[in-house]
Formats: sequence, C-alpha cells, structure tokens
Amino acid sequence: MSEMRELMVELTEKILKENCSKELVDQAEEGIWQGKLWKLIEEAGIFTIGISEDSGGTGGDYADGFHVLRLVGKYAVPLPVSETLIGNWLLQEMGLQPETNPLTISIKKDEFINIQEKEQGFLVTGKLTKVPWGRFAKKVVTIGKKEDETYFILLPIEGASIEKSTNLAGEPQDTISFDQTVTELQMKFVNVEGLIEKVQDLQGLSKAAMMSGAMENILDMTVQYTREREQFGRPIHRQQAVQQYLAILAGETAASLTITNKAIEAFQENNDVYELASARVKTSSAAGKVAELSHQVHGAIGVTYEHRLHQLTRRLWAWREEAGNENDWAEKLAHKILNDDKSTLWEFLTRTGSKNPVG
Amino acid sequence: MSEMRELMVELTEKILKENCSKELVDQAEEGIWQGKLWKLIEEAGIFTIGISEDSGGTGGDYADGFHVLRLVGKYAVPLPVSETLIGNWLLQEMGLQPETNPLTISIKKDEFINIQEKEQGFLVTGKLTKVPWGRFAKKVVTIGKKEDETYFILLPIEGASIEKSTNLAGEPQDTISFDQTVTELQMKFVNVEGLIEKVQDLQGLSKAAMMSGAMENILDMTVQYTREREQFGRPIHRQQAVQQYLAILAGETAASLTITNKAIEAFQENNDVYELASARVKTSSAAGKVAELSHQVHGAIGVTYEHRLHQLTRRLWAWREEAGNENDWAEKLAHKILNDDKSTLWEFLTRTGSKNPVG
Amino acid sequence: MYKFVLPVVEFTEEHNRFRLEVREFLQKEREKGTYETRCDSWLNGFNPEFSRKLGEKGWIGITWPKKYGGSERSALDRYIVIEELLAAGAPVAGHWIADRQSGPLLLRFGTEEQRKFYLPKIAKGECYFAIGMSEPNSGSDLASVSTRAVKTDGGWILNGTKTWTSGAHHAHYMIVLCRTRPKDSQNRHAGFSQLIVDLSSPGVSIRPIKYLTGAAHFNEVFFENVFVPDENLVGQEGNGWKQNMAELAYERSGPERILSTYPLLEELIKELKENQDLPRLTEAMKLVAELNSLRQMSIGVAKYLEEGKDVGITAALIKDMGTKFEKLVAEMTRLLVNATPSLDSEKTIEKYLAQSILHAPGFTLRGGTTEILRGIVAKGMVAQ
Amino acid sequence: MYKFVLPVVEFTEEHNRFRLEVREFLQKEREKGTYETRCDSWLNGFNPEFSRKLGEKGWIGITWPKKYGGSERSALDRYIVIEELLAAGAPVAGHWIADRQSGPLLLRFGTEEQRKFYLPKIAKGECYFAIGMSEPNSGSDLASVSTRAVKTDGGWILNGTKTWTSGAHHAHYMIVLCRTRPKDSQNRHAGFSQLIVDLSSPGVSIRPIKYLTGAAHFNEVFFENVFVPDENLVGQEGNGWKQNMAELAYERSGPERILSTYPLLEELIKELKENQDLPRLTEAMKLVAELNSLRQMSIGVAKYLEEGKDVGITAALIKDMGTKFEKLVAEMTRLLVNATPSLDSEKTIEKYLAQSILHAPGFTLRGGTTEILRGIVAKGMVAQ
Repeated sequence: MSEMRELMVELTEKILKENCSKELVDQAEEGIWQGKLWKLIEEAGIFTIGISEDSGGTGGDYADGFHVLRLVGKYAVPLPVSETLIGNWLLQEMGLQPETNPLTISIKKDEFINIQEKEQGFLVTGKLTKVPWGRFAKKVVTIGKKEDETYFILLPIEGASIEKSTNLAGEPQDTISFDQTVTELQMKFVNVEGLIEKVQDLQGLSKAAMMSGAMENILDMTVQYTREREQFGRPIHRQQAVQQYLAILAGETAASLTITNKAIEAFQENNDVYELASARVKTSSAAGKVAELSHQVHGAIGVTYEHRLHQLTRRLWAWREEAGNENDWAEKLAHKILNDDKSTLWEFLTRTGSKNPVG
Repeated sequence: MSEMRELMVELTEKILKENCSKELVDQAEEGIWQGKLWKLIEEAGIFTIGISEDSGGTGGDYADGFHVLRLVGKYAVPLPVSETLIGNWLLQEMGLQPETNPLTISIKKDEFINIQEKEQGFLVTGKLTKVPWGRFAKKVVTIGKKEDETYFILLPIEGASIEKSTNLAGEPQDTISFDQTVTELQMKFVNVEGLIEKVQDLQGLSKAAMMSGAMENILDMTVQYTREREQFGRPIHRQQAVQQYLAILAGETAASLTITNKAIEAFQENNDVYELASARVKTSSAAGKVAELSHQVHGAIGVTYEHRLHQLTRRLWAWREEAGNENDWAEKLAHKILNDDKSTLWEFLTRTGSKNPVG
Repeated sequence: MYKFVLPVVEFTEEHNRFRLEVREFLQKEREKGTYETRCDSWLNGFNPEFSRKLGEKGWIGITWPKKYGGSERSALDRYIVIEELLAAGAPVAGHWIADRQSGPLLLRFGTEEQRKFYLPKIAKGECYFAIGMSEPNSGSDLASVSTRAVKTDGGWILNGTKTWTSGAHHAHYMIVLCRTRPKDSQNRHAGFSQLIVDLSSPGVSIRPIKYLTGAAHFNEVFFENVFVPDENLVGQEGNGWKQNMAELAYERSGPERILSTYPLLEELIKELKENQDLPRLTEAMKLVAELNSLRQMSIGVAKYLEEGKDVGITAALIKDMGTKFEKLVAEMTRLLVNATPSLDSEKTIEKYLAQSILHAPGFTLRGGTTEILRGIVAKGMVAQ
Repeated sequence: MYKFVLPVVEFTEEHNRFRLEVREFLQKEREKGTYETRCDSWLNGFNPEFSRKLGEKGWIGITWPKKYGGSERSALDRYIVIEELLAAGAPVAGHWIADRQSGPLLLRFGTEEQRKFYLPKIAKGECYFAIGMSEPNSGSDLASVSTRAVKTDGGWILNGTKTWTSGAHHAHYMIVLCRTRPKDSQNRHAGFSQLIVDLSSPGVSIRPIKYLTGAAHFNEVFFENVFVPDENLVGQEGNGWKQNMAELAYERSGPERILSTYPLLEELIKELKENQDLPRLTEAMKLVAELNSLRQMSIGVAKYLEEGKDVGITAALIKDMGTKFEKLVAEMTRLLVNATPSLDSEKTIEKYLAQSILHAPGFTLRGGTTEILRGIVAKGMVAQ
C-alpha cells in the first residue's frame, strides 16, 4: 500500500469512527442532513482523492478512493460520498473543476434532460429517477440532449421538483423533475454509451468496496457479540452452531474483501473490468448470506431498531441491487466469455496472453 | 391404508430385510444375477400387484405397487423390480398377459424398433439405449414401427447384441441392438405420444418412491451411527453441528416421503400429475442434500466400499437423473401453469375449481 | 426410532366449497378496502374491524365447542381458513395468538370458568392475547426464565419482565410463564406455572420495541408487584413447563410458518406468466414444489393434532423448514425478476419483496430459532 | 481480533511466460498420451513416469534450495505449476504429499542429514511420502492418536495403526505422528513426536481400503514393533503436535482444495459456449466469480507462507470454502447442462461429472472436516 493510501485510510477511519455514530445514522434516516460530518470529510480532502493537487485535488489515485469508500461502507456513512467522489472524477475527465458541495450522479440509458439555450440561460426539462441523495445534492451529473446531440452535463438541482423515495436502508432515491427550468449548467460533448459503461463500472466497484466494508464491520460486531452474549450458562461462541456461522461469515467477508481489493488494483492498473465484475458478483451474492447469518447469531436483539446491526444489513440488502446486481454482472461476464471465442476458461482466468484479453 | 396394502408392505419389508443384504448388492454390482431374491419377490406376487386376481395378478392397485417400490429403494434391491411391475401394468392395459420373468422398458421419443413381418416370424432392427437391466431382462417393452404405423411391442431380448454400461450405482444401463433379428413378439397399435407420457409418469413416480425409501434408510442409518460413533469422548450426536445435519436430513426425508405419498394417492385417484411432478422435483432436489449430509456425518468410514451407505447414496445420485431430473419436471409444471391462464397460483395449489384443473 | 410419517389428507368437495366461501369473503373485503395484502400479515397486520368480522363469520375459534362460542368445525376447516387468510395477506395479527394457542391452551388445561369467560370473547374477535415466554437474557434458553409469582391471599404477586412479545400493546391478556417455586438445580424444568395476566392491571407497564424497519410490533412488558387472582392460574401449579411445551406445538406447525412471504411468491408467478418466461418459471416451480411438500406436511400435522397425537417434534421440523422456505422465496425472487425492493414502490412485487427481505430475519428466530428447533428434532430422533 | 486480510498479488510477465511453459509441457504430454485429464487427479492420478518427468523439469520441490535438489524459485512459481497441473487434471498423486508437505516439513524441522537424504529424491519425483495422522477412532480428534513409540537402543519401537492414508501402497515413507510419552490429562497435545518410517521396514503391513467406487486409493497401515532409527526423528521429541499443525497449513491452503473439480467446470463453460446459452452461462459465471475470489485468497496465502507468516486459520478458512465450491461445481453443472453422470460415458462432461459426484464426499472430510475447520476459524477469531 502506498504511503498516501495508508494515510488517507487511517485519517478516514479516525474521522468516521469518532463521528459517524449509530445516532447520527438514525438522524440521517429521519431526513436530517449531516452537515457537520460532511464538512469533516470535505476538509479531509476525501472528495477529491484521485484528482491531482495541481487541479485543486488531494492527489492519489482511483484505488485510494475505492479504499476510502470501503470505510464509508464500514461506517454506514449517510452521505453521498461515493457519488461526490465519482462525480468529481467524471468532472475531471471532462476538464471541469471538482465540487465540494454534495453531488449526485444519474447516468442511465433512456433518461436524459432536454436542453434549450435561451437568452436568460438554459431551459431544461426532463425526469431523473432513483437519484441517490437527490434531495440533498446541489448538482447532478447527468446526460443532456440538445438538438439531437448528447452531452455530459453538470446541472444544479435547485429549481427541480423532487419526489422522495428511499431504498431499503432509508437512503434517499428520489425522482428529480425539471419542467422548463431556467438554470446555469456546464456541458461537454460526450459519447453516451462509453459514459454509461464507465459510470456503471465506477459505481459497481464503489458498491463492491462499500459492501465489503459493511461486511467487515458486521463480522467484527458479530464476533464481539458472541463473546459477550451468554446462553445456557456460557458465551454463545462456545456453541458449535454459532461457530459454524462465524466461519461462514468470515469466509464470505474475506472473499469479498480479497476479490474487491484485487478488482481495485486491476481497474487502476489497466481498466480491467473482469475482476470488477467478479467482485460485484461475489459481494452481491455474499451480502445476503452475511446479512442472514449475522442476524441469526444476534438473535432478537439484532432486529431491534436500537441495535446498530440493521444499519449495515439494510445497506447490504439495498446496495446488492444497486449499479447492477449479481445477475447483471454475471451476464456481463458471460458476454465477455461468449465474445472471446478462442480462449478456454482457464486461459480466461489466468490471462497469460495479454494484459487484458477480454476488454 | 388398505389391509391389502398393509399386508403387501409388511411382506415385502420382511423379504427384503432378510434377504437383500449388503453382500448381495455387492455381488449384483459385480455382475451376478440375484435369481434367488428374484424368485422370492416373484413368489410374493409383487410383480403383479395392481393386476386383478382374475387376470392372474395379485390384486390391489397402482398405489400398492408404488408403496412396495418405496421398499425396493429402501433396500437398494439390485433387480428390475420397478421395470417388471410397470411393464406388467402396461401389458395389462394393452390386454396382454403379465410376465414373471424380468422385464425392462424402453419407451423414448425417437427410439423405436423397425419391424418386418416375414414367413419365419418377425424381423426386427433397431437400437435401444440406456435400457435398465437390459442384459438381464428377458423381454423389453418398447415401441415398434411397421409400415409407418407405431405399435406397443413386447420383444424378447434374446438374439440382440448388448453393449454394457452402468449408472452411478452400478445398475445396468445397456444398449440393446437388433439387426435383422428373427423373433416372436407381441404388438398392439398405440398412440405413441400418450404412451411416452404415461410411461414417464409411471417411471417418474416409481423413482420418487424409490428415492424416498432410500432416504428413509439413510436417515435411520445415520441416526444410528451418531449413537454409536464416539468422538472427543462422547457420541457424536451430542455435537451441535451433527444435530443440525440430522435435522436437515430428517426434513428432506420427511418432505420427500410426504409429497410422494400424496402424489401416489392423487395419481391413483384421478391421474393427477401435478402432485407427481412436485414429488419428482422435491425428491430429486432432496437426493443431493441427503447424500451429502449423510456422508458428512458418517465421515471417512461412510465412503469406504465396505460400508452400506454408498449403496444408497449412489442410487440417489443415479436415480435423481432418471425418468427426468428436477429441471425436467419443474419445466413440466411450468408448462401447466403457463397453459392455465385463468388461475392464480393459489387456485392452482388448492385446486378447488375441479378435481384436476391442470390436466 | 422416531418416524416422521404423516397422513395423506384429501380435501372433500365440502371442504372446497367452504374454502371458496372464505376466499370470496376475503376478496370482497379487500375490494371494499378493509385491508391491503401484505407479507407477514399475521405479525404485522393489526385490524380490529377485520378481526371482528372474522369473529362474526364464526372463523375464530372455529373448532371450539359451541358452548364456548366456537363453531365445532374440523381441524381441516380451521386449516382452510387460516391458510386462505395468510395467502391473501389479510390483517390477522390482533386475534392470531388467542386463536392459535391461548384458546387451545385454555380448552385443554383451563378451568371451566376460564373457558366460559375467555373463549367466547376470543371467538368474537374482540379479545387478544400475548405470549409471555421470552425474557431479556433468556432467549432460546426458556428454562432460565426468572419472572416469578409469590403466593399471597387469594392470588399471586408477579414480578419480572417479558420481552419480544408481539402485539402486547394491543392485547388484553398475556399468559405468563413464571416460576412459582425456587430453582431446582436437579430439574431445570420444575417449578414453573402459567398465569393469565390482565394487561390493564396495576403494575403492568408496556414499552414498545421498535423493529429494524422502525415499526413497533413487539414490546417489553414489565410486571411490578402485579396481583394475579387465584382463578387465573392455568392448569396445575408447577406444571407450567409441560403446558408450555404443548402450547409450542400449536405455535410451530401452522401454515404461518410457511406462508409469511406467500403474497410475494404469488406475484412472482404472475409476473413470470405475464412475461411468458419459461426458463425462470421453471426455476420458480422448484419453490412451488417445495411449498407443496411443506403444505402437505403441515396439513398432516393439523390432522394429527386433531386426533390428539403428540406432534411436538414434527412441528419443530416443519417450522424449521417452513421458515427457511419463507426466506428462500425472497432471495430467489430478487434473482428471477427485475425488481428493486422498496417499501414505497408503486410496483406490488417490489413492495412485497421489501417487506419479505426486511422481515426475514425474524422468521428463523421467533417461535424457536433454527438451531433450537434442529436440536429438538435431532434429540427426538436419537432418543427414541 | 483476527483479520483475514490478504495481499493482492499481480503475476509478472515473467510469471506468465513460465505459466505458458508449464502449460505447453502439459498439453504435449496429454497429446502424447502420457495421461488423461480427470477430476480429483491429485488423489487419484498415480503415474510414476509423469512424476519423474516433472522432477526432470525441476517442478517438484521447486522452491527448495538447490543443494537439496530444488530450483530455488518463488512460491508464486510453485503456485503456477501446481494450479496448471490441477487445471489440466494431470496425474500427480504419486509425489503430491512429498512435494506439498513432507518436504517443507523436513526443510523446516528436519536435520541436515534428513534434508540431504530425502529432499533430492523427492525433487526427482522418485520418492513418495504418505501422511501418518488419522487413526481408526481418532477421526477428527487428532489428539486422541494412540500410536506410540518406545525408546530403545539407537531408535524407537513403533506400534499402532494409521488409516485413511492416501497412496500408502505406493509411498516409500510415512511421517508418523505418535506418542513418545504417556498421555497427560492436563495437556492433550503434549508428548507427541513425528517419525519418518520406511514403509519397507519389517513389521509394517498395508491393507488397502476400497473407496465407494471400488477403487483403492487409501489404506490402513499397521506397525508391529517396527524399529525406527534415532536419525528418523523429525524435529524435537515431544514437539510433534506443533510440527503437525504447521504441516496442516501446507496441507490446507493449496489450490487442490479449490480445483479438484476444475476440469468439469472447464467442460461446462465449453458446452455452454458452444450452445450459445447466455442465461445458463450467466449462472455459470457465478461459479467462475466464486472461483476467482477463492483463487485470489489462495494465492495471497501462498505469498504469506513464503514470507513466513502464520496462516493456519486462513488456510483452514480457504480449505473449508474451497471444498464446498468443488462440490457446488458438480451440483450446479448437472442442472446447467443435459448430462447424465456416468464413469463409462463417451461424453467427457458426463465422465467428469460422475468423477466429481462420486469423489465429492471426500472433499469436505479429508484434510480436516468442514466442522473442524469452521471450529478452528471461529475459535481463532474469538480468541484474538
């Protein structure tokens, strides 16, 4: 691990451990914006990891960012951290300035904003669905259409009407509608297909990292609980059935972390999305098992709102569906295999032919 | 249970318990025909259950026969009992006399015997694959074609050439080829599609019954083993992990037995194949779990040839694929559901509308 | 050795007519807007109006003698009513416990006065009971229950805490498992009794416990010097453990341990049929076959229960398998259709999926955890 | 708390070239008919000629010092060789144990004389070892081992029985875990030692145990007053338990706990590709992703082993998960293609499927059962 990464990871863990409490996450779920925590994260430079210092960023690379996102998952941070970070990476690629205010991203096939250029500014119309943290974000990174040309746009949300909804974890997933709204915006000509693919990869990997982090925390909590909780006159970790569950939890967690770490390196090195797809398939499949078994070990106490466990398990249930579930990513892998006539599975797995034979 | 059934089940269990030993099954696997056991089964009238006494049978109904087949599975009887019994039912339907010599059945789409009628008798040509117990059967019930008409035929195997093969349990699954063989045979005009469907149902249900019986025996053996085997200074049934496995084994076995019993009654009552398909899906899915967990509990001793367990688990692995595996039967159910536009699943499950709305 | 042999039950034409009557009633009530279908409705669907309507129909306490307000119908008729209610996801949480286990317990162990007093009210759908078994720290280890009742003039003084009691905030009474004698280190199961506690008595306080969804279904109930009159003792003093075990058989074998997520399965099949998606419908049929086999087992147990057979071990087995199945429905559904679980989705299947996933952790905990049930099954087999 | 953090390993271009070299060799040998691919070949594929060829290549004991016949290559090079061998289903059973664990054990704990004597022979592919741990009735409870060695002039007198020893009928030596001191009720793990026993010694007899397929892979080995010279003691007298535990880490973390059914998976993908069956290929990709994550873990452990880190708990974890995966490959394959498992089928996939199903029970028993491994993992996490 680079020194930079070690520092960022340590710093982030310190901030989140001290500040992202159970009660704070509860409050966020009740609809209260956690501005203080946002500020701390911003001041630590987390939103501009992967953006060079010259361009006003923190430095480091994408991989550093994904490792920080793992911690965002671990502490169930109720803020659009991954959206703002990835949004800034996209802005950088487009040659735009990074943002420190909350960003969100809505890049989907068949959803775009119609743009007309008028004297008083831009006139925008369109609906974006399931926008993460939509109600709290200042701007959204999305696709615009102007006279049949498609653009990458950075659009202020002020002025849009917002229909609130949430995912299983209580995180906002809002519908944002613009209806002839007059606004400023920044736009860059873009190949939409490439952009969609890119965003799916970045968001997919960010969710893999966040899920791995959540599992890590769940495993720690569960092991700790089996030490403290007594039944039949002894701590429950002495029960063989509990031991079996702990081992399965450890296995799913370790496998998710390992393949995600591998995917992060491979993506950083050569945009390899094969490891990324594997990581998403694995983490999404593991999520359900980890949630189920951690609850089973915790028993009744773990399903109460008072307990922290559900803040993490509900996130696993929500996140495994977001940015593609295991079916979607397995299908992506299947397409790659089908399109690669010549290789056997083993050649595909070991990839000795070239750096990235399946790209 | 009818008195007749109770008597047949008791008698069969007595015969098999006393005579169908581990060593006998070993011998059979080495290729030795178990004529003495065959004779005992024949004398008990088991091959003609479901055929009225007037027609030279034992009396009783199909359901009685399937309950006896459960015991055939329970004791891993290495003889074509189900083939001969079902063969006789088919012969009866065609108005032919039942057989007491070993019969086999090969009724498959796209496989048939070409028949020419000559002065010296019939001239038959054709190949039948994966014929159970082919090398030991005297006659085969199969499909004949003569001048573009299809027939149900009962054909002596003598004179055919036989290519030996076996299933995972070491039961014969031979290829039988006739090449201009001169023979006697009995034939009846038949609708092939209906016959194939009927035979698949009968064989499917017989395998469900046999698998349930095998599971019953495996469960008994496994519980017994956990009482006798000691580890860490106490019988292994005291280990919580072993208890968990025993409960899963019990559940899979009880569910397989219950749905199979239900399917037998429903089939007997009104040719209901919905319960039958459920029974096949359930028993075939359960087979793998039962085999896996019983071996896991038995440990190393259970995978030795000396132990009886594998005579039953290998049969489960073989039988779950025969006469349609769980995919095939689930697909059959799916077709029925698709063809039944009007019913909800609940109406389908409870079938209050008519006796058999899905036929 | 213990054998899990269950009878094959064939519903008669009369049964089927009755089933259709129940179904029609439920459909009309849903159309009228009395209720909205939801998963896990037997724990989360509280609706006093609906309970009263069922009472009017004679469908609560349906098997009980007429003199106690029952309808003297068969166990299979009762089975039909409750599985129709569950399949429709109807709001039955209010009277569920009273109908399922408190009433039958009183019928079997209660005094004539108790039967005459409580059963008719229950059957009207106007009197709800809560279960008083679990305690903080007792969890699966029921023998460690420490709520205690001390004899006093004309009754008992009760002190202690019960927890995870579903619906106690709506219930009128609770049957409390408590110690009436000190612990006996030789016999962990001795010295327990069951008392009927009026939850409006002085000294009773109820604190809601929020479920992870934020909703309050269950509670912590505190007893502080609560006076319980002699006539509220159920059965024999000191026989509480055995009575409690009998109660558990009612609690464990019913279709609510199989059908909590049924509305989701129904939607899944509907969607796959609409899509004409044969491959995925084939996968879904594996769930249907599993359900079918569990349902036959559960019906068989209902029949045995009516015949007075001891079905404790089989009930534990079915509860274990059934609750695993309920979870599997949710986990399979999300992979068989394109649906994002969300409680506030407009799509029915997404709503049911969210309900099922969020409630799933409770399925294999409440009424005996997977591990406890499997232990009961294994020990039962090994012992006999 | 114990953390399962593993390093991310990137193979270099040099590694890849080496991998291709190994692969080419294997392909040529297969084409020449030296061997036929099969599942579980590391236990069932005995072929002395092939072992000798690998020895000539320098691919046995590949990481060992040159002075002991090794090639002084890295742990990753070794990893490449063994996973290529397994993926090809090559017959490596003969030298497998010696290469994997006996050699490394001697390198770590053996005397200079032992190293000089045994290692070069092993590296040539001409000297095979068997594992002497399990005993009748000891099963998973290794501490109950009762084979004992009593000191005598110039050596030890060994008595006892070892069982389930794979390949003892082909092996030249066995490293026997035995008691050299009486049982200590305070410390069950004290008083053990490891002795190298020449299997051609007087007093050694070997009885084959037939596997359920009828084939003989493993044996019971009896020691009756077998004289073992002093120089055959491995490491310290009394330190046998600790040494044995170290040996288990080598035994458990390797790719043979993941790849036993790999040839079947390769066939499955091939068939689904040929059929252009996207939906089922998608399902199969879930297996591939699982394999990929297990493989990364196993490579990470290889790296840690080389660095001298204690990986016992992680190795137990990977073995548990890997062997479950090996079974899953067989169970999924039968539902993803139309194939009837049969050992004598002409179709490759049906043959591999039969091999995989029939050998599957052993995967989660040999080298530590699922339950034992999970216990090790859980206790490791709780303790630290």
